[in-house]
Amino acid sequence: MKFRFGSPVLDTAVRLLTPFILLFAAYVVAHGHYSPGGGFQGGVILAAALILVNLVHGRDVRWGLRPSTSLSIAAAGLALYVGIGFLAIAFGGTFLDYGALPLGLPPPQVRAVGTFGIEVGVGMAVMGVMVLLFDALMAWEQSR
Amino acid sequence: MSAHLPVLMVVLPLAGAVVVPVVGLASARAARALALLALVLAHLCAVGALRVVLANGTWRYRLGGWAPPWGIEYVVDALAGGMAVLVSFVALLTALHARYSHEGRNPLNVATSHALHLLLAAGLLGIVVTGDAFNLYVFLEISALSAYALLAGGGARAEVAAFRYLLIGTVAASFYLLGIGYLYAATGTLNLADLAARLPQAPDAGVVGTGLALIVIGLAVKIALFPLHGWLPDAYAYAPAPTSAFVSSVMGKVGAYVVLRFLFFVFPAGGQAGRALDLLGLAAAAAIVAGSVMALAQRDLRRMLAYSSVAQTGYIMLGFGLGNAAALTGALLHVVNHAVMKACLFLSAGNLLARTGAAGVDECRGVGARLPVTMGAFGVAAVSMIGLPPAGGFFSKWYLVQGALERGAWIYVAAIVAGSALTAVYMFRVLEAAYFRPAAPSAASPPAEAANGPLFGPGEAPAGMLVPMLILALAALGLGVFNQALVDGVVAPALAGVAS
Amino acid sequence: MEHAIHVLATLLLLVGLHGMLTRRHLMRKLMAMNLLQVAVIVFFIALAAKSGAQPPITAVGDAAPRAHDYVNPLPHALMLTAIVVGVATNGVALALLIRIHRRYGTLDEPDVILGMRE
Amino acid sequence: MDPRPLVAPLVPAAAALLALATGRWPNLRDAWSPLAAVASFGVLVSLLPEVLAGHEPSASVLALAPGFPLHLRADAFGLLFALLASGLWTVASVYNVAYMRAAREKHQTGYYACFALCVSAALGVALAANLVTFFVFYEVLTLATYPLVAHRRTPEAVASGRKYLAYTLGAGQLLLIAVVAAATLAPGAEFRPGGFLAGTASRPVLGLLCAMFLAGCGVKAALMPLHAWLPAAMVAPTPVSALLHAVAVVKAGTFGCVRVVGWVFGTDLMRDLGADVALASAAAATILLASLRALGEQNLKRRLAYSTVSQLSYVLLGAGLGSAAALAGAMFHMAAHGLMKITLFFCAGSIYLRTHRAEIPELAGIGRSMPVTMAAFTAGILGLAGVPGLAGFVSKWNLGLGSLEAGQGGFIAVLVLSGLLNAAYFFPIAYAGFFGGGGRVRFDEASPALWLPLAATAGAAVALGLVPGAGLHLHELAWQAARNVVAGGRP
Repeated sequence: MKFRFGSPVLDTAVRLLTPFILLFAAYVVAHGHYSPGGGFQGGVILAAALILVNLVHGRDVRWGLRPSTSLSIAAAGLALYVGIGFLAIAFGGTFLDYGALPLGLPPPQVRAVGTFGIEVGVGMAVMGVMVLLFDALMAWEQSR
Repeated sequence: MSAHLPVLMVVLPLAGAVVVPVVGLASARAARALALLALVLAHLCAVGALRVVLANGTWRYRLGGWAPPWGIEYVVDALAGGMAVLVSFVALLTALHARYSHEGRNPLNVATSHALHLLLAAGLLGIVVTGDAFNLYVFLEISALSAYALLAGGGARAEVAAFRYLLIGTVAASFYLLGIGYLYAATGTLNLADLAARLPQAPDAGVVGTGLALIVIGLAVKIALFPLHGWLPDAYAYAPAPTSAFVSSVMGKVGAYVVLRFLFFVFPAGGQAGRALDLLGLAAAAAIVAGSVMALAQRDLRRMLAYSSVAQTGYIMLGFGLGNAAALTGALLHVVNHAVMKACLFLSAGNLLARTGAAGVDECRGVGARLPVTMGAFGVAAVSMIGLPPAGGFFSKWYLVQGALERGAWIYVAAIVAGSALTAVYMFRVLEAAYFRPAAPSAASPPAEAANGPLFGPGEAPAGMLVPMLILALAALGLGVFNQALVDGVVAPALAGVAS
Repeated sequence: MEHAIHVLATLLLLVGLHGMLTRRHLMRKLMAMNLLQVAVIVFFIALAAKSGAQPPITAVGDAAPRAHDYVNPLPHALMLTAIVVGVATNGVALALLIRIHRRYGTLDEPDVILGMRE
Repeated sequence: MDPRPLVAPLVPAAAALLALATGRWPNLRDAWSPLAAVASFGVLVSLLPEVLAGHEPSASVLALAPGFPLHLRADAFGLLFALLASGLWTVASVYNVAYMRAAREKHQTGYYACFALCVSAALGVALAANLVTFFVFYEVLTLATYPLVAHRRTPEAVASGRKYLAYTLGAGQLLLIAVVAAATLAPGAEFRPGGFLAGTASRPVLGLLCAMFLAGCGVKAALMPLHAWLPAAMVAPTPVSALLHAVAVVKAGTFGCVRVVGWVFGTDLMRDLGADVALASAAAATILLASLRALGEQNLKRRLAYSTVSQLSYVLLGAGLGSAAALAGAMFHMAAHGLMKITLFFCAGSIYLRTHRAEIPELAGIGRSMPVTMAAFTAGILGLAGVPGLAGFVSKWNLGLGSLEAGQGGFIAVLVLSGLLNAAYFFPIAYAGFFGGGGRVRFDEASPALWLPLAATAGAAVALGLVPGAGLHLHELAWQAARNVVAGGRP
């Protein structure tokens, strides 16, 4: 087996840790509407996983995340957020009034689902922006 | 959709700010078109909301359907509606001009800077319409952050200036936040209307007073009220023209709007708010004179305009400090007037720099014949700034003088008049150089960096740079001739129930 | 002891202000600014505190939760937002510092000012 | 609501815009001003019968401030000044084109536009029915004149422009405070014969206001010691000097003073405040001092400038005296001085164009080469000295009567002394012009477009002296306004 990440120790550590970090990030994002957690924190953890890979592995491969991709993910996250807001308007509520979404569930659960969508959007946006920040700082390092 | 205008005017530019950079990856032209579209829509929303509000009274919009004071509500009254129209109008016009500032040395690409422009507009509109003190902080920071980034786009010195502005602006915002914390501790609410209802019963006057002081200091820094103006001249002077036009014209005004909101709508009249207003009035009188004198001392045209902003902010705060109906009318009228004329002045100064490389007052010699339209607009706005009829600036000064006379505050009258006279000196210095002094001999050629600019050329600037400036110049005149329509239509309803 | 947290917040605020005023290095100024922001955050969190209360997570099945059993969650939520704002501010500030450093080769304020004059 | 008072100032303003728009075609551009001048003059003349019959056609549009519409009204005094300004502009617009083309001046487009704008503002000042309208036009006049003063773009011209602005804008700020204060004390601030401020505030406040008003208007009226800008402004082309002295600017200042005295404060309140004697004394001092200064000037235009300073104080003197005859004399003197002074400036301009001589000693013998011009010049100076049969005499006679009426007979001595001084500084020019200079001088008159206007104004000055009520009934207008003011004080 070829060590993709330079040294065996780092490689193993990263390979072991990354899935759990990602899982934990998903957990935090998913629990935002219900208990401590949410899109901001989850997004940062998500970004931390990507940045960890990047740190260990170096500059050459960014795990498929070019700056334009992270930008698009961030934009898509915010678009999800705004989109849900507008959906609520479209179904007769006020902006971000997720209770108005026609999901055929009792209102508290509709709210929960709506909030979840918001959290996912926020999570994507935060992740994208964090990775962008990291890339920008790395680009500076490279230019020195 | 018309039932959602208050939120749409904030969300549309915000959504635009997200989409524009992504679209910009594909096509800068499409990104720009999208940004303009978002601003046009935001402006239409603001106008629509204002019309509804003037017909039906205050409009409260529950964000997410949560009832206040728990949820965030957007409140559009005549004051907020008028401010929103002003902000979106200037945002649109400066964005129209913004195409050209990217053909030079600006490190931001077209899409990014348009996105920031939208974000700034969204932040400012959010400040205006939000009815929640903490939400206001968030919008304050959104607008400030995009302003830092935009202002840094003006090259070497702009970056250092923007960084300093960032440090000071963040401290100011922290002070504001701290003040909000005190108010929250005293009343247990963050909703502005709810605060207004609960503050008179707040148990601890000390806590409320400290909160008030912190908020006022924070905002005074944000609007660059003398002597807290130190960050402003560099930040405005070196930025790209549309940015300094946008930021200098409406950002300080929105800060002034927040001051008005807190001191006249949230805090009970008299008492601590009254004392704060007295202090603001004194600082404002000092700002008028000191700002004008410092503007007089400048050799650089845009620095001169920046210092003039310090003085003009003084006029607005002086009106607040006086606090009677006439003075407040004058202050609000001046908010509109100054926004329009300062945007016009910065745009024409930008055209001048791009076209001829003239940055200093002395370098303006003979440009009147070379750039007749640009300098004509500059002249109109300058006349308005001095406060000569029939331009708009005259009428705001009229109301301010009236307010000061009604209070018997002769020192304030003297400050207003002295500021006007000093403004005349530094503005006519430019006009005199532009129109009545011969063009400098070719030996004194423009600085190399400007001469290399893509827009450097012999004649008048391209039409796209002229149109926004001309609209603003005409608005500066129209605001004077038709000032009473504005006063009766918007300013008076905005101040209904406030003027003591 | 009850006011210890407020003393801490005040100290942080003063240290931050002092640092911003006296440090010559722009990076240090930025760090001082962060301290100041932290002071505000500490202040707000202190507002939320209640002795004897539990975290504001209602147990499943608690049909009628009473507010005074729980810590006030609102300041926490506010500060979460404030932290995000702070991160964004830092992002912009660092980006500016990078550009300044690229242009002048230093972040020492007097040197930067000297560089600006040239 | 009668649109004519509104149309009168709008026509020249439109001409200004048209001149700017058609700057590329000089013939078209230069045609607008005479056309507009005739049009606005016609409109004003059509108002004359109604005003003489005691009506006051007025037009009110556009609120400027709460309770302050843009209100224009043709009352007797306003119409007098408006007729003077637009009438002289018709003549001046012809002379203007001839002069500017002959002198090959640059930047003519802006020049004509500003000139027309000045007249527009002057008409607005004349017809303004309330203080706010008055002030707006007064400041527009200030602004529109500045480019004319600095027109030559020489360092000297620019410096004069600066001086002009410093004086007039400073005065404008004073006036602003006074106007706002008056408008606050008396809502509406409509000009009323006999004034509207009496009893609205304590005496010290009213006294201060009065001082601010008179200082504010006195700068444009070149009341000493506020006159320094006027001689400096002589660097401008001669038609501009004519405009400054005879048509618009200085006249607007004196007009403002009389308006303030008669229609804002009222003669009774002036007397009560003690401002009447103060104003009259300041005016008398200005008359004599300026005449003495004029004696010392060797440049023709500068001497004319000091003569203006002196002559305009006749008007202020009449306003200070405050009796019916004095006021009538003061108002009539505005017209009389306008006619005579514009003649003199046209003459000075023609002479300069033809011979490039501007210093008085160089003018010996000029009367034989340019007889028409010099004859008109002589008529003008005789009129200014107050020789009977010319317009200046009528006003001086009335002023003299008025000072007796007001019980201030001492001021007659000032009038007499000033007449002598006038003779002393003007007559030698005419004498040397016709009889001085050795040898034969070739006949070398200026072109008809230059001498016809000045002959016309000189003729009008003579006609006005022989039959004061002829033609435009200026004498009646002055008396009607004066009687109104005096009667307005005692209903």
